[in-house]
Amino acid sequence: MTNLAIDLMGLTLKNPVLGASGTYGSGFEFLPYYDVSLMGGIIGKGTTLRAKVGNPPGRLFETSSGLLNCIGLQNGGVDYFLREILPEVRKIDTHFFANISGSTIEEYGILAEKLDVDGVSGLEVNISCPNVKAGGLAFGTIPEDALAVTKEVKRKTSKKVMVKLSPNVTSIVEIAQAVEEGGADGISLINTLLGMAIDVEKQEPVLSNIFGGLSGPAVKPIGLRMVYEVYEAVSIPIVGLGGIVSVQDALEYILAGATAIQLGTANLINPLAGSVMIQGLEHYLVEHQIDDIRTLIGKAHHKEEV
Amino acid sequence: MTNLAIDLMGLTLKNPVLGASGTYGSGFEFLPYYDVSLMGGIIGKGTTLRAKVGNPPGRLFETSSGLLNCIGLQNGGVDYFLREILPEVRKIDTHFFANISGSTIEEYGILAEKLDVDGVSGLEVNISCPNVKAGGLAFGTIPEDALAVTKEVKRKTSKKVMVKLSPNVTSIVEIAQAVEEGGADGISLINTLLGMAIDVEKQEPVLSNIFGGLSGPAVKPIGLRMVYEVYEAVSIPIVGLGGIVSVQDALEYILAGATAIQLGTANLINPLAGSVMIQGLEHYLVEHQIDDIRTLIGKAHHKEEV
Amino acid sequence: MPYATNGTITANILIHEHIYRMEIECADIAKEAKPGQFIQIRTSDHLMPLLNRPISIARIKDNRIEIIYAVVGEGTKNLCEMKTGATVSMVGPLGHGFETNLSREKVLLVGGGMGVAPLHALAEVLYAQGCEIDTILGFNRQEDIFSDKEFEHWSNNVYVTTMDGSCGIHGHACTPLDRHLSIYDYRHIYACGPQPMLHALGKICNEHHIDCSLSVEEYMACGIGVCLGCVQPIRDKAGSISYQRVCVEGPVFSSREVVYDDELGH
Amino acid sequence: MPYATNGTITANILIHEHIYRMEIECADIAKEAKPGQFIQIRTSDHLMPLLNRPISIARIKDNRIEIIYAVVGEGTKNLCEMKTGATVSMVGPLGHGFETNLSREKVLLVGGGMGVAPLHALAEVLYAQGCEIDTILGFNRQEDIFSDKEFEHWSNNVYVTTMDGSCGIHGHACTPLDRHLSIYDYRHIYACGPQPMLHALGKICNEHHIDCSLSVEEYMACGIGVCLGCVQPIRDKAGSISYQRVCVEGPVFSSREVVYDDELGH
Ligand SMILES: Cc1cc2nc3c(=O)[nH]c(=O)nc-3n(C[C@H](O)[C@H](O)[C@H](O)COP(=O)(O)OP(=O)(O)OC[C@H]3O[C@@H](n4cnc5c(N)ncnc54)[C@H](O)[C@@H]3O)c2cc1C
Ligand SMILES: Cc1cc2nc3c(=O)[nH]c(=O)nc-3n(C[C@H](O)[C@H](O)[C@H](O)COP(=O)(O)OP(=O)(O)OC[C@H]3O[C@@H](n4cnc5c(N)ncnc54)[C@H](O)[C@@H]3O)c2cc1C
Ligand SMILES: Cc1cc2nc3c(=O)[nH]c(=O)nc-3n(C[C@H](O)[C@H](O)[C@H](O)COP(=O)(O)O)c2cc1C
Ligand SMILES: Cc1cc2nc3c(=O)[nH]c(=O)nc-3n(C[C@H](O)[C@H](O)[C@H](O)COP(=O)(O)O)c2cc1C
Ligand code: FES
Ligand code: FES
Repeated sequence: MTNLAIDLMGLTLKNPVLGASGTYGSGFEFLPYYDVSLMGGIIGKGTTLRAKVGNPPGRLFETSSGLLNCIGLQNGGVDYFLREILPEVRKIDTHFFANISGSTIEEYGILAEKLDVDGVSGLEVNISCPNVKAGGLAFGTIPEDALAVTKEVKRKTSKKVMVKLSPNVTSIVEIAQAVEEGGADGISLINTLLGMAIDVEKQEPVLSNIFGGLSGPAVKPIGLRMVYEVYEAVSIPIVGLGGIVSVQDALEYILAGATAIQLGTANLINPLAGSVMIQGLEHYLVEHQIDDIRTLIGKAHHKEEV
Repeated sequence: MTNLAIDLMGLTLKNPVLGASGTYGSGFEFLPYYDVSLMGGIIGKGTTLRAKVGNPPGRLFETSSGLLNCIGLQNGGVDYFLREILPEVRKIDTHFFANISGSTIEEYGILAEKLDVDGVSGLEVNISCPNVKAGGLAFGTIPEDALAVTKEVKRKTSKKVMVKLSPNVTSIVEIAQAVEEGGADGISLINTLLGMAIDVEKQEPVLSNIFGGLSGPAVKPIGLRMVYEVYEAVSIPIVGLGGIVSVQDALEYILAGATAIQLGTANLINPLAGSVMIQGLEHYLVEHQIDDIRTLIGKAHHKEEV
Repeated sequence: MPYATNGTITANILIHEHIYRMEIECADIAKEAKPGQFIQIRTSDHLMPLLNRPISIARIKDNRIEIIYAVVGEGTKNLCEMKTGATVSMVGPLGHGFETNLSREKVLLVGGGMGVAPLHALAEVLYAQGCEIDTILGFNRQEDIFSDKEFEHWSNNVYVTTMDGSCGIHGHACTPLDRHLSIYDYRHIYACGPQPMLHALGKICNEHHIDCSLSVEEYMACGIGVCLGCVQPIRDKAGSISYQRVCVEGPVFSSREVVYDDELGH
Repeated sequence: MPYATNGTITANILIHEHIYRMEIECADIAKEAKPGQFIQIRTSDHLMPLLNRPISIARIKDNRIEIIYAVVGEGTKNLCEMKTGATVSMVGPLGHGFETNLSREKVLLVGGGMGVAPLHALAEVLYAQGCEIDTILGFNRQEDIFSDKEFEHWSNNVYVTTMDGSCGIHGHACTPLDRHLSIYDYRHIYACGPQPMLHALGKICNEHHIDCSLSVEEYMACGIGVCLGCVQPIRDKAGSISYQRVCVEGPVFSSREVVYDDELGH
């Protein structure tokens, strides 16, 4: 028997596979394709205090092994979420983490407070969304701000709090340490890298917002490096993501130090990605006679220490 | 008749296509494949004050649309370059830019002074190589250091100086402005993004240096975004690179604001890349009845201003 | 209900210059598909292209679906190289198709370029329901015309337009419309094609108070409603505008829901 | 002189489990190629895989070269799907091959696994020069053995070893060596195969003062000497060690140049 279950911030997850924010809807969108309660967890789409209309069309563009998006956090606001979506989410038997974005520290606090309800296992605090000009990017790039947001959220909720870091920084370690100091229970990384594409015939940017977030296999080496660096610098658990598509990708992240992983763009390529990943991990462990996936966490660091 | 010639920092280049440092040898390595003097220019491989042995094997790894490398600036040192390589370089009738890396500000100055010789059109100051633990990365991530290095190099040479920026920073604009303030004649970007890969079977990092620089098509959206940002923030010319393989890629960079472009990884995929690119650009201009490639520089910004 | 499933290619034939017709055996999708819906088709075993490609279901027959696609880039190039007998991975049927609860009414179908594709299935269904169908097919040039013969089977009249006047009526698919609307009384107009054509048509129909369904396109990633990437501004009954997903709320919208380019102050 | 050029595939045949022999018509490369050199072959029209793949030139005949390759990953999988008549893009011949300025001497060839490939061309040349050739071919299992019959043509003796003892001598390719070296007096030993085998062999040859050429492998990007990615530590005549490029200074090095794993203090 092989164990896929993990402990994340004191919560027991069936397996280390979560659906990433903005790519997994609220989970139930995948019900036509597989039993979503098989997932280790679901991260809800980015939720803000008030409804956001999002950016105009021209929100997506495919690049070499990557995807640019500038959705602009389109969502109905937290009250709409609580009223319309959460009841549906509750029907799915797995951990749900609400992903929150504020434009001020206070907003993060209010969001945390409002979401301190049944059916929400924890919060993923997005201090990194590169699409919203004010707020988002700034918090994730300044250690003091990252710390302050974390503290405020922790103060206002009884739930587990993981903070999602932006890779668009000089030192990811500095931000990770600030967030740990602020009391975060966990860290997830990476969010998207800021990128763009130009339409050569029209001679103008492809995306309506000019810039967008780059995700997908192209960014995997960067996400993996950041997880590896952060693992050596903090003691709270890390949830790794960025370009994970194959079982091998997921294992790389776990070996680099991730306790769990999230699938983002992978869900957009194949709605079965979550279930395929869980089966694939199980299969790998059996094949390689590994009893417990937890024994792999951070193992790529060991050689060095010898 | 179509004009491909450009003016870069007061130098006239036959066309905007340069070979990028570390991927183009000293230029003459490509002579079996095509007439290298057709190129707009050549950037020499990274040169340091003293010879460097470089990192142990395990220096390369292919990722999705990307290449990780940790060469570690293997080179014979500047005196060896001047004695053994420069005479060969002089035989090629195009602009040669020496790419220099120092571990102290003084070293940059000494390198600049030693290279203030005939056959060198200018310097590309690498403040961004992520492979050498000391020096390299640091200078390119701290605006004050970037400014100081630029100033010192400018003080010690009569040649044109372009400074090559690292993308591993929170604000590329801040660094670009510092470098401009330091007196740089031009800016080139981007160098590689710090990444890694893990060998799942061996459970250890693939690269001998654990981390390496990511290049190739995967990083193009990021390089392009940075050129676009920097174009709006400085008035010195920009040489764009990062993932350029096709004519369309090159045009995207030029429309984003690059006066010239460099081919890096493209040369490793196809030794003819330089000559194919020049022909392709010419062909594109003729097809689209564009008289002068310089009219395209920065054109993707115009729409916005309207 | 949509499926993420595999199908077997039973035909993949060049029908016109760079246009192909692919027939896929896939009972799951075929049994649920409605005219105007689409599939997200995987064009390679590798991750390049990364995303699936949205293609309309052109026809539905028993346990097969048919798609008609133009080779325009890497994804569709891969599609056209696939061999009969090969397995292809898909998600579908997706989106809200055309409303077809009409019988014995007079309707007009308007297709522009590749927008002609989904009208096949629609014509088939409406014809079976006894509708009286007129069809306008708009193309750029004579060389681009396809499927005009097929539509003759379902239609009373098929009008072909070309932008360069090399065949049929000179102009775009809406050119014959003014005359038509003054003569015929259509119960419903259905259209698929480039956005400028759809917008021109939609505005005419709104002015004339004719029910009109427009099948729009937008760049897609997931196709299943989770990424919010494929939105278009859509007006609800109360008149307020929000971004709605072409892949779920669309691709077919009423001409009254569509927000026209000139309303956005471009 | 190397060329960046195209060739036409004239054969691409499964010769053994996942091992293929591809014959490519390419006069430029064929006329310059020497045993032990390699080509950088493009395995796809797309950018995936991004890099060319280094493959040894297994045989040279008139205006054709032959490669023998194992399907191990995406690149070699693409190669095996290429059809006769197709065009393939390559750079070559690259690197320094084996020194073959010997005639009528007694030599030993040692090949391990896919390292057997470049020994074909070498055997052919040495045989033509009147050398007396012994060959050891080492494989993991009986099922992996290939080309043993071909080497019988050029060799006095062909010895096969298997790691699992399922065929021939039980052990690796160096296992029969001790006995051989006490019986025969080889003028030169040539080898290609996995690094542990080459290192074991090189050290034995150095001890016995036998000239020995080892063809080594390293992960490559450019193959033409510009990226400095494919280095191995190499000792020069003065005994000082530096990183040299397998693609230019190699892939064949003398056993006296090679720096052995245990010297690096692993
Ligand atoms: C609902 C819907 C139904 C469609 N039905 C048909 C059809 O029946 N027949 C047909 O020929 N075409 C149809 N299309 C268009 C088709 O999806 C594109 O032609 C195809 O995606 C191009 O892919 P490519 O890789 O060949 O070209 P690329 O080189 O990737 O792109 C060429 C063009 O296609 C567009 N495109 C690329 N990727 C996507 C994407 N993921 N989503 C939407 N557009 C994209 C780009 O904007 C670009 O202009 C439909 C599109 C939508 C949204
Ligand atoms: C000089 C030289 C000569 C060779 N000759 C032959 C030969 O005659 N026949 C043969 O079957 N194989 C030969 N190889 C090995 C061959 O290059 C690899 O098997 C091939 O690159 C694998 O590519 P892939 O995409 O199928 O597998 P991947 O999945 O990419 O990789 C599988 C393995 O191949 C290695 N590899 C991948 N890319 C490269 C690269 N660019 N350079 C070197 N190694 C790489 C990796 O380390 C990995 O272990 C030779 C290698 C070198 C350096
Ligand atoms: C279409 C799209 C929408 C996204 N929306 C959000 C969001 O609302 N909140 C957030 O924290 N991350 C968001 N992300 C980032 C992903 O959760 C993830 O961090 C990123 O895509 C990298 O992972 P991947 O390469 O597996 O996709 C979004 C990504 C995509 C592609
Ligand atoms: C193998 C290799 C070696 C490199 N060496 C150097 C170097 O010595 N100095 C430098 O400034 N950049 C170096 N670079 C970075 C490239 O010049 C270039 O900035 C980077 O690869 C991005 O461009 P590309 O995507 O076109 O390759 C190197 C890149 C590669 C792949
Ligand atoms: S394509 Fe993802 S929501 Fe429509
Ligand atoms: S592979 Fe680039 S130097 Fe050898």
